[in-house]
Amino acid sequence: MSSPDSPPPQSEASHEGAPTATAAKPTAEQVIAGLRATSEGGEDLVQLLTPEGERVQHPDFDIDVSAEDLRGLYRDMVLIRRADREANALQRQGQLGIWVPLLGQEAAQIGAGRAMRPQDMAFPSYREHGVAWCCGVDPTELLGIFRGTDHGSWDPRETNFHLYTIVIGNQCLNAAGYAMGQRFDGKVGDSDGEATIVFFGDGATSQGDVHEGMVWAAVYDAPLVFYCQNNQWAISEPLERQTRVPLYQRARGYGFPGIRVDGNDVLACLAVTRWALDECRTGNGPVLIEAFTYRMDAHTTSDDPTRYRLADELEAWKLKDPIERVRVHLVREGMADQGFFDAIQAEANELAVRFRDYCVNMPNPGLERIFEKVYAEESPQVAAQRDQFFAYHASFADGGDH
Amino acid sequence: MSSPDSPPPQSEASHEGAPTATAAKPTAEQVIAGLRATSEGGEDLVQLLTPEGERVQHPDFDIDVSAEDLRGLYRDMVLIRRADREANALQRQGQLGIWVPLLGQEAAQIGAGRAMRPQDMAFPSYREHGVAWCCGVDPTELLGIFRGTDHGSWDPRETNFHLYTIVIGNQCLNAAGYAMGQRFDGKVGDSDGEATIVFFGDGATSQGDVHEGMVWAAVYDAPLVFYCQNNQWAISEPLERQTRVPLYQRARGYGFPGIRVDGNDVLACLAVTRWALDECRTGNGPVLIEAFTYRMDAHTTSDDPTRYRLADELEAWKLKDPIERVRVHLVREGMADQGFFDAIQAEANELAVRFRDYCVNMPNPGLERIFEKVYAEESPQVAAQRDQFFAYHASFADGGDH
Amino acid sequence: MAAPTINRRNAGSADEQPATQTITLAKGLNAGLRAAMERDPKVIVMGEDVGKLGGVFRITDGLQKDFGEQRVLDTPLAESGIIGTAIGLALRGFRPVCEIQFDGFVFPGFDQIVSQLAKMHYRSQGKLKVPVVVRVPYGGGIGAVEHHSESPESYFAHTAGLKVVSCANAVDAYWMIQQAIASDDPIMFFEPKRRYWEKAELDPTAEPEPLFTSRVVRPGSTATLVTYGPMVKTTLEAAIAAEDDGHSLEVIDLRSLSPMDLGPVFESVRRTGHLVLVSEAAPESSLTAEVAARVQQECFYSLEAPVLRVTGFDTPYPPSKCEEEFLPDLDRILDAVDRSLAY
Amino acid sequence: MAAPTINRRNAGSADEQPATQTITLAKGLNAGLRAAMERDPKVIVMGEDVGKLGGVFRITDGLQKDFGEQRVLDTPLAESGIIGTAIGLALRGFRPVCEIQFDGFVFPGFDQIVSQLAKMHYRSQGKLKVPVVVRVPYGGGIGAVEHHSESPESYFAHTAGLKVVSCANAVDAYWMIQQAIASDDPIMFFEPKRRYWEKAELDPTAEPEPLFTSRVVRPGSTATLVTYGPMVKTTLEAAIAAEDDGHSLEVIDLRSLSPMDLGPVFESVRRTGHLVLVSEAAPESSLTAEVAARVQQECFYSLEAPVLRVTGFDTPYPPSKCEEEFLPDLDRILDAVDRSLAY
Ligand SMILES: Cc1ncc(C[n+]2csc(CCOP(=O)(O)OP(=O)(O)O)c2C)c(N)n1
Ligand SMILES: Cc1ncc(C[n+]2csc(CCOP(=O)(O)OP(=O)(O)O)c2C)c(N)n1
Ligand SMILES: [Mg+2]
Ligand SMILES: [Mg+2]
Repeated sequence: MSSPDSPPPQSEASHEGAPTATAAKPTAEQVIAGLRATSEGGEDLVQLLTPEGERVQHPDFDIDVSAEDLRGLYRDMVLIRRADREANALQRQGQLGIWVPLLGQEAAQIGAGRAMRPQDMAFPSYREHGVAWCCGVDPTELLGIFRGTDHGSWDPRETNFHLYTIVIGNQCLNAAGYAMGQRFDGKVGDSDGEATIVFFGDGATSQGDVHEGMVWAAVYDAPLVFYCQNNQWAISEPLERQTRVPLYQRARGYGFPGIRVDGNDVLACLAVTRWALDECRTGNGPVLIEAFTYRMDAHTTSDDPTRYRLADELEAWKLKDPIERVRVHLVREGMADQGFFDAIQAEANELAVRFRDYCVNMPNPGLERIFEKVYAEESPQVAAQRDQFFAYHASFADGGDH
Repeated sequence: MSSPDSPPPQSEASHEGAPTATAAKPTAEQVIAGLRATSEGGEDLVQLLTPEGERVQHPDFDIDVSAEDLRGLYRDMVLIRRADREANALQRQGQLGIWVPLLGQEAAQIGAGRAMRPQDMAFPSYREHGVAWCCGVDPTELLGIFRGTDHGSWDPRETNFHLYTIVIGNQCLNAAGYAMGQRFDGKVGDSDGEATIVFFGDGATSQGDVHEGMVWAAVYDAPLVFYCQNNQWAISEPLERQTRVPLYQRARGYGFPGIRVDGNDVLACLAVTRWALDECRTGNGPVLIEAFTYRMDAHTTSDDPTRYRLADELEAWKLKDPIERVRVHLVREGMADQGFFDAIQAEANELAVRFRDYCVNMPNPGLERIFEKVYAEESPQVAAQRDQFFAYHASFADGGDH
Repeated sequence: MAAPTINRRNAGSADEQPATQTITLAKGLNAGLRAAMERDPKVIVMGEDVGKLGGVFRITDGLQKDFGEQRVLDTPLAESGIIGTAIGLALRGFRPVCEIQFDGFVFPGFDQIVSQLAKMHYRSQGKLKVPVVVRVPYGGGIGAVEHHSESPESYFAHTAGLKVVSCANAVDAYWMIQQAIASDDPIMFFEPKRRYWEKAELDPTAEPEPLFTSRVVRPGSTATLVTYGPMVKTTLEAAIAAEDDGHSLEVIDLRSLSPMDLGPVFESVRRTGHLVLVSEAAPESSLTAEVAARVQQECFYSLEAPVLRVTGFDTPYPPSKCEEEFLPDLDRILDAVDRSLAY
Repeated sequence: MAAPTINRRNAGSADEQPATQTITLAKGLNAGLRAAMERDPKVIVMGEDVGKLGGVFRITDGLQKDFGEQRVLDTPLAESGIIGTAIGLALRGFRPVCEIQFDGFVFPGFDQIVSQLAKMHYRSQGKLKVPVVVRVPYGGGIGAVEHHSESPESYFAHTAGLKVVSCANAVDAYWMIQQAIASDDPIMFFEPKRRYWEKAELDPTAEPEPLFTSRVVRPGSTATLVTYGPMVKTTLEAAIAAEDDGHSLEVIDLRSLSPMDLGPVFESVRRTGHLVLVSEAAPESSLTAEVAARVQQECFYSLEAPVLRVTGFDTPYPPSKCEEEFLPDLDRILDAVDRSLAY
C-alpha cells in the first residue's frame, strides 16, 4: 500500500482511533432468505487479476491485454485517484463545497471507461470521475459542480459523457431513451455499432426509474449496459437494505444477462464491459453488470462513516485495493520498472498541481448566470426579472443606500 | 358454452362480423430474446383442472376440495359473472358512466379470494369484482364508482378489502406497507398469522411502484402475495410491450418465489394462492403469483378491442372458459345435478335484478359531498368555500335570477 | 381528413385553393401531429395505446399505420419511463411527443419532468436541448372516475424551465401542437378533453399567431374575463349571455400558461377596471392566483374592484355526479361579474 | 438533551422546575420526535439513513438506538416507496414520519403524495385516515449542489387533501412536529435547513399555539411583511434594520402554508396599508401569489400600494455561488418596502 506512485488510499478516510460503530449485520431471516456471498462476491464473480496481482483465466471473459495497455490502465487509476484525493483535500481547505470521492472504485470505473469505443455514450451518476477521465473530460471540468460555479462544464455531445445526474436513478431512463435512439438511427447491429452505458449504485437499484429503465431497454432491445457499482453502501445503508439477493440477479427478471464482476479488478471490468458493449452494439442488448467493489472513503466529504461502519471492514477491503494489484502484477511480470512508476508519480503530481491551481482560480459566475439559458427561446418573464434585478443592482452602484 | 347456468360469456363482447385488426405479433428479435410460451402459459403453468374439466395432479400444489367447496366456487364465479354482465348492460343503458369487466378472470379472482382467511387483507386494482365478492363486499357497493356517486362505498376496515386503486401500481406499495405493519404488529410467524394480497395487471408490472413494492416486501420479509393477473392485454398493448420473459420470473431478481398458475383454473388459483398466503403468514413471504388468464371483454365499456386484436384470439380463449370447465367437472363427477344448476341460475337472476334495481335507484350525492371529508380536521379554507357556495346556491332559491 | 391539405401546404402551393375545413379539436391535434411528423422525420410519438388504438381519445389515430412502429411507440405502462426515455431520445436528436393518457397519470412522471426535463437546458447552459412535448388531456366534465378529470397545470406553471400551453379550440389545437413540436424548449401541452369534439373552421393556409401569446377572443368594455382551455367556451357563453344584461364582457384566452402573456390582460383591465378569472383548477396557490397577483401589481389604480376568481374548489375532484356543481359554469361566472361590478 | 424534560412533562409533573433550555432548531425537531415516539408507540420514523446515521442532518439522531429498528426504519432508496409504504402502515394503524433527505428528492414520491396520501380520506369519506407526516428539509443558502436547495412547498399547498406547515425556529420546531404527528391528516412538514443550527429558548412546559395558525413575530405599523420558514429570520433582520429609517415593520410568520391562516395578515394590512411577501421560492403560480390574490380581495380598500413580492426567480435554483444573489436578503426586502411606501 505504500507504493510511491499511488498515494495511500486512506489519507483522508482514515478512522483509526475514531469510535467505531457496530458493523451492519443482516438478520438471520435475511440471511436465510437468500443474501449470499456479499462479502466475497460469490462463485459467480468474474475475476482476471487476484488481489495478490496474479493473472487468472476465466472461461467466458478473458482478454488479451498488452503490457502497454496494462500500464495505461495503471496510469489511469493512479492519476484519477490522485485527482480524487486532491479534490478531497481542496474540500477540506474550503475550496470546494463538497466532494464525492471515488476512492476504491478506480478499477470499476477505468475498466468500464476504457471498454468504451469512441462512438459509445456514457450516462454517469455523480461519482464517475474515472469514467469522465476515460471519456476525455478533464478532471478540472468536474470541479465547478462541487465548487458551486456550474452544474458541469464539459460538453456531453463532444465527450459522449452526459452531465452528472444527482437524482438517484433518473439517468437510467434517459440512457435507455438514448440507446433506443441509437437503435432507431440504425446504428446497432454490427461490430461497429453504437452502445450506451449507464452508471448507478447499489442503492439506486431500489428506485422505480432503474426498474423502468430495464423494462424499456428489454422491450426495445436497446444497446444499453446497466453498470451498477455495488460499493456495498448507500450512504449509511448496507446492501441488505436494498436486496436479499446479489444485484446482478435482477436481470433474470427482465430476460437479459446479468454478470457480477470483481469491481476492484480493472482487467475483469474491462473484459466484461467490453463484451457487454459489444453484445449491445451488435444488437443483443441490454446487459446488466454488477461491479462488486467498495467505497473506501466517506459517501461525500460531508459524511462520517464512523457512525455506521466498522474500521475493520475497510481494512479487509484495503487488501483488495484496485491499484495495488496491478502494480504488483506489472512488477512481477517485468512489465514496468521503477522509471515507469516514477514517471507516473511525476505525472500525478503535475496533475494535482494543475488541478489545484485551476480550482483555486476559478472565477465566480456573474449575476447573469442566474438568468441565463433557462430556455432555448428566452422567456419574457425571466428576462423581465433579470432586467429588474440588474436595475436594482445598478442602483447600488449609483449610490443606493440600503 | 350454452349451459343455462352460466350466461354466455360473450353476450356483450361478441365481435363477430366486426372488422378485425391485425393480431399483435412480437418481432423476431423479441421472440429470440426470450418471449416464450405466452400463448399456452408454458411448462411452468400450475394446473389442476384442464379446460376439458379433467382433474389433474400437481406435485407441489395439490389440494383437497370437497364437492361442496367446488360447487361453492362454481356459484361464486357464476354469480359474479352475472353481476359483471349486468353492469356492462347497465352501462350500455346509460346507468353507469363506465364499467370495467372481469369477464374471463372469474377463476383468477375467485380462486385468490377464496384462498384468503378472515384475517387477511386485500389491495385491489380496479377490476377485482370477484375478490370483492369473496371479501363480502356486495356488488352493489362497487356501483357508485362507475356511476359517479362515490369512490367506493364499502368499508375497507370491515371487509379487509381496500378501496379500488386506479393509478396503476400505487397499491403495491400501500399493500407492502400494510404487510410490514402486520409483521411489526407481531401477527406473522405461525399458521394463524396474517397476510396481505395485492392485485395488479400485466401492464402494471412496468411501473416503478410495483418494483419498489417488491423491493420493500423482500427487504422487510413482508407477508405479501403479489398477485398479477396477466390477462395478456393492457388496454391495447399486448404483453410483449411490457416484457420479454414470463412475468412470474420477475421474482427471481428479488429473491422470492414466482409461480405461474393457470388463471382460468379456479382450483389451481385457490391452491397456489392458499399456499402463498400460508407462506406469508408463517413468515416466508413475499411471493409472486402470475395468474395466466385472458381479458375476454373490452378493457372497459369505453374501449373497442376490434381496433387492436383479432377475434380468433378470443375464440381460442373461449375454449378455456373458467366457468365451463368447472361445470363439466361437476357434471362428470356427479357432484351436481340439474337442480343445482337451476338453483344457481335462479340465484344469479335474483342477484341481477337486485343489482339493477339498486343501480337505477341510486340517489345522486348532494352538493355538500364536494366539500365533505377532505380532511379529518376540517380546513377553514374549504369550509369557507363551502359556505360561500351554499349561500350562492341559496340565492337562487331566494329568487336569484341568472 | 386534413392530411391532404397539409401536404399541399407543405408542397408550397397553399394559395391554390385555400379551402377551410370544419374539424374537431381532436382532429386538429391529429392533423397537426401528422403535419409535424411529415415535416420532420425526427418527430416521434410515444405513450400508452397511441399505436393501433390511436390513443384512448384517438388523437394519434392512424399515425402508427402511416409512420410505422418506430415513430409511433406503444410504450410500456409507466409514465416516468415515458418522460425519461423521451428525454434520452431528445438528447439523441429526436423530437418526442409524449401522450399522458389522463391528467391524473402525469404524476408518476413528475420527477423526470421537474428534475430532468425542466432543468437540462439550464444545467448544461444550453448545450443540451430537450425538445420534448408532453401532451396531457385535462379537466373534467366527462363523467369519469377518479383521476380522470384533474387540472394539474399549475404544478407545471410553477416549474421553471418548462413552458406550458393550452389550446381551447380546433384551430389553435392544429397550430399550437405544431408550434410546440417545433420549439426547442420542453413544453407541457394541455388539451381540454371535454372539448375534443367541439368544431371550428380551420384555414390551414393561414398564418398562426406566435405560440406564447394570449388572445382577446371577444372584445368588450364592461369587465374583463381571463381564462384558458376548457373554460374558454363556458366563459364565452357567459359573455354572450351577459349581453342581455347590457354587459359587454371582454374575454381573453391565455393560451400560454407559462410564460403568461399578460400584456393584453393589463391593457384590458386598464380599460374595464374589473377582472374575473375562470379556471377549473383548485384555486389555492394556482396560476389564477398568479394572474391576480400580477394584475393587482400592474393595474393597481385601474382596478375598481378586487380581482375575483371563479374556479373549482380546494378539494379533490369530486365524484362525477357532483362535477356540474364543482366546475365553473355560466351562472357562477356572471355572479362574479355582478359582484365585481357591484363592488 | 431535551429528553429528560419531555419525560418529566409526560409524567405530568411539569410544574416542578419549568427550566427553559437553549436548543437548536435541529435539536427541537429531534426532541419533538422523541417526545412523540415516547407518547405513542405507533409513531415510527422512516427514510434514508435515518437509523444509525441519524439522518444526514442528524434530526433523527439516537432514535434508532433507543426505539429499535422496527420504529426507526432505514428504508430502501426510493421515495415513492417511502411514501407508499408509509400510507400502508398508516392504514394499519401506525403514524409514520417520513424523512425526505432533501427537497429535490421529494419528486419521485410526488405521485404517491398527490394520488394516494392527499386523496385517501376524501375517497373513503373519512373511513380511512392516513396520519403520515412527510418531513422535507428545504430551501437554499447552504452552498449545496443541484437539487439540494429547492423550495417545493407550493406544489403541496396547491394539492387539496394535504396540509402544509413550516417551522422557522427551534421552539416551533419542537411543538409543530409533535402537533403534526398528532394530527389525523397527512402533513407536509417543511424544515428550513439553513436554520437547523439557529438557537432559541424552549420552555417545554409552555402551551403551544395551534398548528394551523400564523403568528405576528414582530409588531409594527408602517408596513406588513409576511413570510415563512427560512426567510423569517432574514425578514426580522430587515425589520430591525428598518427601524433606523424610522419604519416600524410588522412581521408575520405564516407557519401554516395550507390552509393559510390569513386573518392576522388581513388585520395587519388593514392597519398598515402596505404588504410585502418574502419567500425563497420561484414566484410564478406559487403560494405568495395566493397570499397576494387573497389580500387584494379582502383588503382592497385598505391597500395603499400593490402587494409586492420578494422571492427567488423563475429559474431553476442556480449554482450555489450565485445563491446569495438569488435568495431574498435584507436589502431586497427593504427595497420592496421602500417601493411600497413610495407608491
Ligand atoms: C432521489 C434521491 N434520493 C436521495 C438522494 C440522496 N442520496 C445521494 S447519494 C445517496 C446514496 C446512493 O447510494 P448508491 O446508489 O449505492 O450510490 P453510491 O453513492 O454508493 O455511489 C442518497 C440517498 C438522491 N440524490 N436522490
Ligand atoms: C399511472 C396510470 N397510467 C395510466 C393509466 C390508464 N390505464 C388504466 S388501465 C390501463 C391498462 C392496465 O393494464 P393492466 O395492468 O394489464 O391491467 P388490466 O386493465 O389488463 O387488468 C391503463 C394504461 C392509469 N390508470 N394509471
Ligand atoms: Mg453504493
Ligand atoms: Mg392486463
